[in-house]
Amino acid sequence: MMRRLLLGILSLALLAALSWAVLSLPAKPTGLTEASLAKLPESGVTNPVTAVLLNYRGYDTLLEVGVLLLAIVGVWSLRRGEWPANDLRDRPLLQSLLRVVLPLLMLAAGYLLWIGGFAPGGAFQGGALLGGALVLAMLGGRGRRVLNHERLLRAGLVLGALVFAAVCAVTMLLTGGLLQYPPGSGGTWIMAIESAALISIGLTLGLLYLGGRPTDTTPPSPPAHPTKHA
Amino acid sequence: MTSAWAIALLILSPLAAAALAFAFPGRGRGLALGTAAVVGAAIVQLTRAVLAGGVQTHRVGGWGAPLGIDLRADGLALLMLMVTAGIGTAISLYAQGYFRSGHDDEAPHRERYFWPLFLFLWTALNALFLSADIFNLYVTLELLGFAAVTLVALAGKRAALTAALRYLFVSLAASLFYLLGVGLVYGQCATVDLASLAAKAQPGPTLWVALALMTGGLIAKAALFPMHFWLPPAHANAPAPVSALLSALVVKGSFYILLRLWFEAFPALMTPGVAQLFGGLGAAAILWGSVQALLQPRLKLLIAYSTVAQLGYLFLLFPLAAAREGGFVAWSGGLIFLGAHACAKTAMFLTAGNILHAAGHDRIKDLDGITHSLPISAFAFGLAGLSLVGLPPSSGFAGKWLLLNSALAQGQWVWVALILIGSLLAAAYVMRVLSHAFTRVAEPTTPNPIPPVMEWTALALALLSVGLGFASHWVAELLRVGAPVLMGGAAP
Amino acid sequence: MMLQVFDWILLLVIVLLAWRSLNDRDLFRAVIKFIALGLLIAVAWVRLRAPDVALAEAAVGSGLTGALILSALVRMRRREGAAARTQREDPE
Amino acid sequence: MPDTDHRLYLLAGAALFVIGFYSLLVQAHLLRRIMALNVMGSGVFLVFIALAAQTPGPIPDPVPHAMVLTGIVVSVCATGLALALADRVLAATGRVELGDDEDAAASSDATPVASDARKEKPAA
Repeated sequence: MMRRLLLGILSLALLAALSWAVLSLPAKPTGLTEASLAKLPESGVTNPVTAVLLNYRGYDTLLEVGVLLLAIVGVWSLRRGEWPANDLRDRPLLQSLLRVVLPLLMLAAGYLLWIGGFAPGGAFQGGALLGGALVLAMLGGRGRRVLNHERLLRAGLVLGALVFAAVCAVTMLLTGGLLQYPPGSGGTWIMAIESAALISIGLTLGLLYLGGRPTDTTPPSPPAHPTKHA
Repeated sequence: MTSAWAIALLILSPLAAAALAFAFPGRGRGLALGTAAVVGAAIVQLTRAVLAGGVQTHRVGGWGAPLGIDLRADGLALLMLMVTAGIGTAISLYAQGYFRSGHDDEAPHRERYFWPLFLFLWTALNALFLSADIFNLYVTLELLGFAAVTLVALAGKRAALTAALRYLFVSLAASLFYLLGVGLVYGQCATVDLASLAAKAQPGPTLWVALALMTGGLIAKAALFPMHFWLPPAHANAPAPVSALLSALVVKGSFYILLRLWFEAFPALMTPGVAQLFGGLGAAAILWGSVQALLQPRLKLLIAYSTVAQLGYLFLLFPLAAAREGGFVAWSGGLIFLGAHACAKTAMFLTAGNILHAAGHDRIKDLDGITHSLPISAFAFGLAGLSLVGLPPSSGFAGKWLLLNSALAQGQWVWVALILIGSLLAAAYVMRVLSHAFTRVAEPTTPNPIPPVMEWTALALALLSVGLGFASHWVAELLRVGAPVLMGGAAP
Repeated sequence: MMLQVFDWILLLVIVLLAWRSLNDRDLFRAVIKFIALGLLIAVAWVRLRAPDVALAEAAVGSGLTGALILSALVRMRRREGAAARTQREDPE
Repeated sequence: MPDTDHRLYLLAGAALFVIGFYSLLVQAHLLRRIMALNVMGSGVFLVFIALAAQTPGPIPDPVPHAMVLTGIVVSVCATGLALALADRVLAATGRVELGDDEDAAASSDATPVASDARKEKPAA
């Protein structure tokens, strides 16, 4: 109880300091809006956020794709994955729904990737949809073939990081600068990185849900018969 | 190879190797050794460029700060890269022997995941040391933290898992403190570039709070007293090569960012009070860590507490190097000590791993006669201890000597006394181990055989820790390139 | 004016929900509130003219993180149940 | 954008950060702690985005937006990693909390799991 009180006081002090700090910020911070917009025509995309993510500060994103890969390597090193407990395999209606929804989600992921160049969207949002589709597929007991193909999964997971690193190396060769795209071709390079990243992000997010490496991920035999008689 | 290529390769090669080591399990060791070669060559090239032409800056994407991200190699960054490369190479050699000589069924699994995680750690460290952008540093910190935590958990035992999870919580919360600070700095100064911040930063409520948040987070990650509580269990229960990486390099990543923040980006906020506060925490760390080290029953815990203590010395750099008079002496002394400690600590943890595998335990009181069965390891431990205590001609001595000189020149007697007391305490806990190790026993037990490479790498690092002492002049010259203006160093 | 009132209410609910989602006694309800919190924060992103972030928050921040935590909760309950059963068999 | 008071959002961000931090310190359950870290993160992101909305110009500053996108992805990775680790801890100790006492004295070798199976009293 004493501890809680102490920590409560500490937290209130922290809150006071933070409030003081944010209220002392300039009312109109300069930011980098102007600079971002000024260079937008050279960036190869028209969505400023995508321009920051994959051009101005593309190097952050390289490391971020590394973080995603590292997370899945870490999770795989920790435990074996488990198939979702409440799977929907014995629900025919949901199954047929999934047959429609899954392709639609994948299509939507591709769409988000494509419009990311000039409107809200991009590889991360698209990858999240792809990951969601993968989660639904797992819940429906689908995608077993893919999930048991460990080599394929590993290849898909590292694709984003490797393509990104390769683009870094190629730009070094072409312009002598890391991620410095040759003039006028930014859009193409960005699309190449994003397409590879989309697959890796989608797989990573979906496989995080599995919570471990997919060895022995054959789903437990459908629980229907024993439980019905019990 | 241009210096731009060198910078690019320092980041891209370990990253690509990490991805490949995951995609092709079983190729890990080859990839790590290949990375060591590429990174080594890049560092040689970059050092030449820095010594000849001063600080090397690479503008990623060609934009330049503040819109883009700058990568920068100065003397300090190069020293850190070198230490990392040396230890990374040693671990690349040591790890396979370590994972294959253990007697548990999970060892192949551990080895398979060790390599990509280790290479990610190396990527994160190289990226961290080269970054000149405080948001980019946040990303490298996360990369570093994830890799470090997972490597600790790789040991698989209950104590290691609990320690890893606690470490993860501390690390994540600390990262968020740091990130909030970055947000406030950006709101105030409209840039996250270290170099441009120095010109724009004026003391005010926002920056004080921002810097306090970032410093708090980094202190927790660097395990400075009193935020050291997570370190001993994590470092003592990790696999030996991982313990070495964590104690030698990972905690120093956060310390490095603290140096960059206070000495380069916000020298305007570096008041004497702040400097003395850091020094005070460092002093408490030295005393508390050393006493704890004396009390530990297990060798790995002793070494881990010794890390808590030795990190304290690094923070003495704040009160001593912030002075214009003799500041650079303390700066170079502290950083040479950092290198000395990194090599010595690696040697010690590797030795402890050898003892664990050979004797099956690391209880200090049962180490009698270990010299008989592991002569090379015992010798390595002794040499590393020499450098840790700071006896000549080791690099530990060179570092402490410079720190002492600076403190004497500035008349800061408290720190003089503290450095000496800390050395005596270090001598005491090193002797505690050695006195057992060198005790002769009538019937030495036959230990499990361990691969020779495990002993020789430990010895190599111990020798490096001593031998670096002879290169301390050269290191100081290197450190002069791009040294902070605060201490009258040459501005780039 | 209307929008200012909306902001006040939105932020008040966000802060309260954040508190409840971390301190609700019932862990399941806490998780549900946590997911709802993510959705409301996505609304805040829209108010702050950050549609890119709103999309990511709804999909990742609330959706996927929520799903991860929910499935972890189910898994933990199962494990705890198993652990509790073995403990009851212990004489201690 | 005159009809949004950004200071309100900044303060709400600070509040979320502190609520998350306080809960991280006082809550013992691992899931709650993981959620607390996420709430802290949301607070930080709120500060970033509110700052971006304040800058002059036709659109909000895209740089903090991109930073927050990075942050969100890092957060979900952290959550996934933390959950996997928490599950291992639960499997090894039978507890969904981190004990305060066990590490200092813990010997790394062969402590039987059963000796640590005592559980803390459930809170009412």
